[in-house]
Amino acid sequence: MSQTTPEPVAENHTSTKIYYQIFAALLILLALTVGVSYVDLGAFNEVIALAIAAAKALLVILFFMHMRSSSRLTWLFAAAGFVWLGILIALTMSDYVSRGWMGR
Amino acid sequence: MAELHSIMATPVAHHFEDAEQQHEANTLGMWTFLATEVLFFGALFAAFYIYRASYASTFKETSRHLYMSIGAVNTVVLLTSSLTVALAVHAGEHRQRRRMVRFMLATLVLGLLFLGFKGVEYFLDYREHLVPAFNFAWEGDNPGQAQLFFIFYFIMTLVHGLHMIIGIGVIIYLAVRARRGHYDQDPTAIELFGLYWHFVDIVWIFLFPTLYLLKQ
Amino acid sequence: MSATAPALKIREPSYINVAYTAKSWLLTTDHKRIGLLYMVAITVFFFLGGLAATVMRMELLTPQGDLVLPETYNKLFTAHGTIMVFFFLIPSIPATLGNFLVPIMIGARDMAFPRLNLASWYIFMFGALFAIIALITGGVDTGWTFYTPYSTTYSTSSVIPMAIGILIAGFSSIFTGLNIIITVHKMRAPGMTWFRLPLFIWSMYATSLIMVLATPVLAMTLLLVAVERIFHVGIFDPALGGDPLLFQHLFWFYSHPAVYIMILPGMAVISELVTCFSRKPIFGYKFVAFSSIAIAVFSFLVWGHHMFVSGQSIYASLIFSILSFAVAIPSAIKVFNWTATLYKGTIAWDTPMLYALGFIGLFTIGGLTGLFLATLPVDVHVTDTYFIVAHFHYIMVGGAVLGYLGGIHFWWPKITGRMYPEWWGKVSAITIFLGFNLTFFPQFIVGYQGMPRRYYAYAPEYQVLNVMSTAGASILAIGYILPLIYLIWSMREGPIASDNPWGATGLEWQIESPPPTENFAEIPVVTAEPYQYHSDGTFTPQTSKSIREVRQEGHSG
Amino acid sequence: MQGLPFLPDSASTIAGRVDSLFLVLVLLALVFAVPVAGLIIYFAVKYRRGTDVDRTNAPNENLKLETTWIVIPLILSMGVFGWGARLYFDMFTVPKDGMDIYVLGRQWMWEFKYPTGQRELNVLHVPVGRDVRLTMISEDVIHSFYVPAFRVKHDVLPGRYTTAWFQATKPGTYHLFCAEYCGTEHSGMIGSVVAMAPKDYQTWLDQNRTTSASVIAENTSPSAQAVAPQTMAQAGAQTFQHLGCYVCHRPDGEGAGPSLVNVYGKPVQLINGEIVLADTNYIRDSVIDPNAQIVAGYDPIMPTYAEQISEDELLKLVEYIKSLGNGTEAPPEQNNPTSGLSQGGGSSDNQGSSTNGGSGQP
Ligand code: HEA
Ligand code: HEA
Ligand code: HEC
Ligand code: CUA
Ligand SMILES: [Cu+2]
Repeated sequence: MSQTTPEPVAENHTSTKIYYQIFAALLILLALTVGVSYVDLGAFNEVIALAIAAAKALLVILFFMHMRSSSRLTWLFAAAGFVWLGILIALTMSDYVSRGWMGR
Repeated sequence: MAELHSIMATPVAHHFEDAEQQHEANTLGMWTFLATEVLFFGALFAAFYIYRASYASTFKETSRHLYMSIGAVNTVVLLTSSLTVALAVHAGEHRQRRRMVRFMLATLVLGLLFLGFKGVEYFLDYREHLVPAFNFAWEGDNPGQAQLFFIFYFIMTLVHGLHMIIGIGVIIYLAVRARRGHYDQDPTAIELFGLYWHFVDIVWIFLFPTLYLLKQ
Repeated sequence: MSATAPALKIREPSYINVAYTAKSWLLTTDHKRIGLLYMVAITVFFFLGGLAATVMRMELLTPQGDLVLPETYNKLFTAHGTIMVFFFLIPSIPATLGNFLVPIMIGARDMAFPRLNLASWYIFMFGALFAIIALITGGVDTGWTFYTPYSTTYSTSSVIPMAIGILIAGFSSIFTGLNIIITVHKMRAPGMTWFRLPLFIWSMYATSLIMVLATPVLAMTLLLVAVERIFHVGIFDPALGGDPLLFQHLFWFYSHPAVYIMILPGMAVISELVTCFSRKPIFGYKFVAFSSIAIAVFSFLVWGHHMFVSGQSIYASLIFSILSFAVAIPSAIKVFNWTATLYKGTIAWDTPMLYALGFIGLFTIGGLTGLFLATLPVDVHVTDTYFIVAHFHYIMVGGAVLGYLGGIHFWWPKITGRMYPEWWGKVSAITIFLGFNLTFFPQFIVGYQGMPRRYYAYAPEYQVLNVMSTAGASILAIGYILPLIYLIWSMREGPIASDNPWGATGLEWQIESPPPTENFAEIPVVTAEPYQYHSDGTFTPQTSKSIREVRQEGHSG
Repeated sequence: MQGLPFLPDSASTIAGRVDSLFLVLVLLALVFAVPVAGLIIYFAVKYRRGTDVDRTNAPNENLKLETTWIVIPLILSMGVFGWGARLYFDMFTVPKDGMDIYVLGRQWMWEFKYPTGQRELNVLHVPVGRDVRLTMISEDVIHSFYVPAFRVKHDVLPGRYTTAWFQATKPGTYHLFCAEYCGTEHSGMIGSVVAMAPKDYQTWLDQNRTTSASVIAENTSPSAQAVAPQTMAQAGAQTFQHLGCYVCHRPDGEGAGPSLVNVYGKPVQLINGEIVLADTNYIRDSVIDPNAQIVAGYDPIMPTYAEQISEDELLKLVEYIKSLGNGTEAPPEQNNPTSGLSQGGGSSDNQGSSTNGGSGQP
């Protein structure tokens, strides 16, 4: 994000290594999530699948999208979208889960 | 995206003080746009999960009718394209024009590959009478709920696919200009495209388990 | 308006007379010109919406439905609501005054993304085109809320073009918001720290947050409505497993925050007016500033208060109710601080100030009746009655529209280089205030008595109050037509305005009227807090050196 | 409170309570609005330009003041919230021992069905002094049942029962409005509620004792016409027969499905371990979407009836299954085939009555 000044070209190999490592991690997580989907864990299937997806997204954001080296402000902006989505889901769900509570 | 144009002009636009201000404004602008996109897709996810909570059994059944293998392969394709975009951005930052263009072309190919697989999958879905409003037929229980699943499946993947198509259009444009050396001085445009493309990838990272995997 | 601009008192070409061709307007990336493009568009829409309201009020003069057919009436209030909300009020202040003022107030030459800014206007007009197509092809009869399954399955009117039009216009609003956010973050002049920002900027920033984070949800929701309607598949239709309440959740997730998109910019204007015309710094700057942000954030937590009798779980209703009370607090902070600002001021009764004082009073009434609605049992009785209609007109017309008009008058000399006729300004401000109250106060009463909204015929006992309301509306109409006439007149004939006719402190007043295209020859150095009005009648502008001095230094140095 | 001219008729047990809360809110609004408006005018006049008043030491901030005007409104509004929440609970807690009336909304008319078999359009007769429970459903779009004099309003949804209740306190005829916009004749979807002294109500009931075969035949299939049933439960029993429910649901529980005797209002153990209450919506869902919730110990073999059953028949089934609650057949009612359909209401053109906009109508 803040690399406006060009860096020396020589650093090339070391600095792209991380991308390949992250890529490998993403593939492993993918294999893991597909594997887990064959096992019946009840409600945990959902939790695990979404947790793995979140982990993958986090890796992409942190490393591919350079969030790791970004300003606090960028963090805030990136987080805002997800926090607000959380509000949407949580408050809507609050209606659905509690509808049956009072014997309609 | 409309702003890419002004970014491409290497000299600092008249209203900016210096290149750094311009660069920061551009990246922050892209992040803001992505926050919007999160909620754009988010509305779909929210609606989907609410129906999924109510019709869990039907949705699990319907999920089994999707081609998980194609979905998984496509995930690999998209993750790889994310890697190539990241490498293209990296090359751009290091002022390596040829390398950058090569990785952009790789991304382009991978993007097209994704759409190709998706097309095949849609065709298979069509053959199995899973396309609501066109030929939907459901043997099992609760055809209404099953159809609901497929409506969401198609809307979500189509909106995602539309983002892919836009991305592919942009990368073709960028690649042509990059070859001519337009971004040798200031690769911000490539960087912004990278952010966009990674985001589209992230959407798929969530779509894949949401649609294909929650079948137990 | 370009071709007619006479030789104003211009030291160098102003943004208006740098070029006169239509092309120079339609392809401009100058934020000031784009602001004016918006102003023309939304003025047309305001009068269109007003025209619909006029016919509605005439129909409601008598209890029987005798003037128009019921389906026509339904199309009228839908046209009125959608036009007023999506094509007038939401773009009103942000896209006109916001566009014009945000860069200048923070000492920038333009928005961060000028082309995107122009694109926003075209997107807006493109969406408006769809809306007009919807109106021409028979209109829409769903109400501005598009409740399912009526809108998706049962209505036979042009729902799809209208939904698409609003969806498209929504993206215009997203891009405007994005532009403002980035501009405020990245384009501030040296010395323009966050706490030196005029409160106008704080409010516009909060507004933009809502635009960016809420509008996409509306876009997706309307897309789903269109899909359901086009393909006859169930998404919200219970016959096919859908849930109509889910639509309401998604719709109000946008539309409640959207009401703050409408009022926050009004508050933005009022903070400027109250300080300038009391010649005093704002009372409690930080509280007013942060209350804008608080409103923006809280606004996302209360949407369910539109669904208290919808079949929503009562526990969810409790949560939404208590949060609705909470969101009132930041608004209360603003009202009290404005009032305290008047204390020991030197108050000038100029037209903009009349609007500002009217705003505070009417917004307070509208807001306090909002609390009635947030109170669960009272809402059960009055929801979907004229009490609601009165509540939101008090805020949207008495608040937002008055704020907009006040702002237009205040910055008119800056925008056009001409003064409006002060006497007519006062007359119309007072006319609007009186006509407004006569129109909408009776609706509180008739609402509590139980008259449902969206009724084209009603029970006879409600007639007296409805006649009052219609009478008020005709006064109101005169009040709106007057400024239209004299403002247009003043563009050619009005007295020439000085650079700073009000003696205000903001950066926009330290440059020429109308400003040159680049706003500032040199980026100004901000040296003072906003609103440094002193009790001896003097004031300290936000930049210590006039721009001309800066420019001269630049030349000699 | 009756004396205040701008308040509408107040004719239910909660109406007065809503009014008190409303008036307190009016008071509260005045407490804030009057000082704000008063101070604005006072300051604007006193400190207007040109007056010679003391303007020295004008404050620009005052933390104490800010805290005060944050905390006081917060406390007051929380008080109002609490009061409102209590009353809201009372308004939404359906009394256990009320009398049931079923409400069907459709574009653009109201149909009321009494368990005893009477059926009316756009007019609802109720006794004074008894809790009346409404179980409401729409055949098409969302409507809203609104009686201003009772301060009662609740949306009537398609696809799901909603409930409302009231207890009338004063005999009279009151407005009934549809408050949720529902299309062209939304403002014609009106009628009246006639609250009667219990004795008059009984007389009315007897006079309108159901029910001519012709009326029933509108909504039931031909086979039901043979014997004209009287009560809703009996009509429901017939539907139960001819849809074949009895094959699996036998009172002794020997069929493929559980016995429906004593099911209503009791908790049901589901196969996934959940325990749900067998309320009206549960029964409705069991017929429309049987596999959503499977009773523990049974196979998911029950077919869906979504395509074959109307909302009207469903209500009768619900009433029938309710009537099995005490373990016996519904008490036989006397057959009295006078006209059961009393037309009425303010709307002149109810074209809606001949067409059925219903979604599940065969
Ligand atoms: C600009 C638009 C705008 C604004 C700013 C508001 C502001 C508020 N609104 Fe309003 N509202 C609408 C526009 C707006 N509303 C519209 C259009 C509808 C109808 C939509 C439709 O159905 O078509 C609606 C409907 C609506 C409902 C749903 C009614 C129903 O349909 O049943 C509710 C319920 O809670 C509500 C509440 C509030 C509250 C609590 C505020 C608060 O933000 C108000 C805060 C302000 C104050 C409180 C005044 C100042 C404070 C003081 C002077 C101090 C005293 C304060 C205290 C004691 C706390 N509004
Ligand atoms: C910004 C928002 C806004 C504004 C400014 C207004 C302005 C007005 N509104 Fe509107 N109103 C809404 C937003 C707004 N409204 C919304 C959202 C609804 C809900 C819709 C729904 O239910 O779906 C609504 C509903 C609504 C109703 C309820 C309809 C019903 O439920 O049946 C009524 C009834 O009186 C009404 C009246 C008015 C009046 C008299 C004005 C006046 O202030 C208007 C005065 C203006 C004029 C009178 C214009 C003067 C011009 C002319 C007379 C024509 C001359 C023409 C040319 C020169 C071209 N409005
Ligand atoms: C083919 C057999 C069959 C038919 C026909 C049938 N049911 Fe069922 N029903 C079942 C079974 C098995 C269950 C328990 C499993 C379940 O919940 O789906 C059940 C459950 C129910 C329940 C929930 C009972 C409880 O104990 O919670 C209700 C209510 C019900 N049925 C009503 C009906 C009605 C009304 C009809 C006719 C319109 C009908 N059923 C027709 C087999 C049947
Ligand atoms: Cu039914 Cu309005
Ligand atoms: Cu709201």
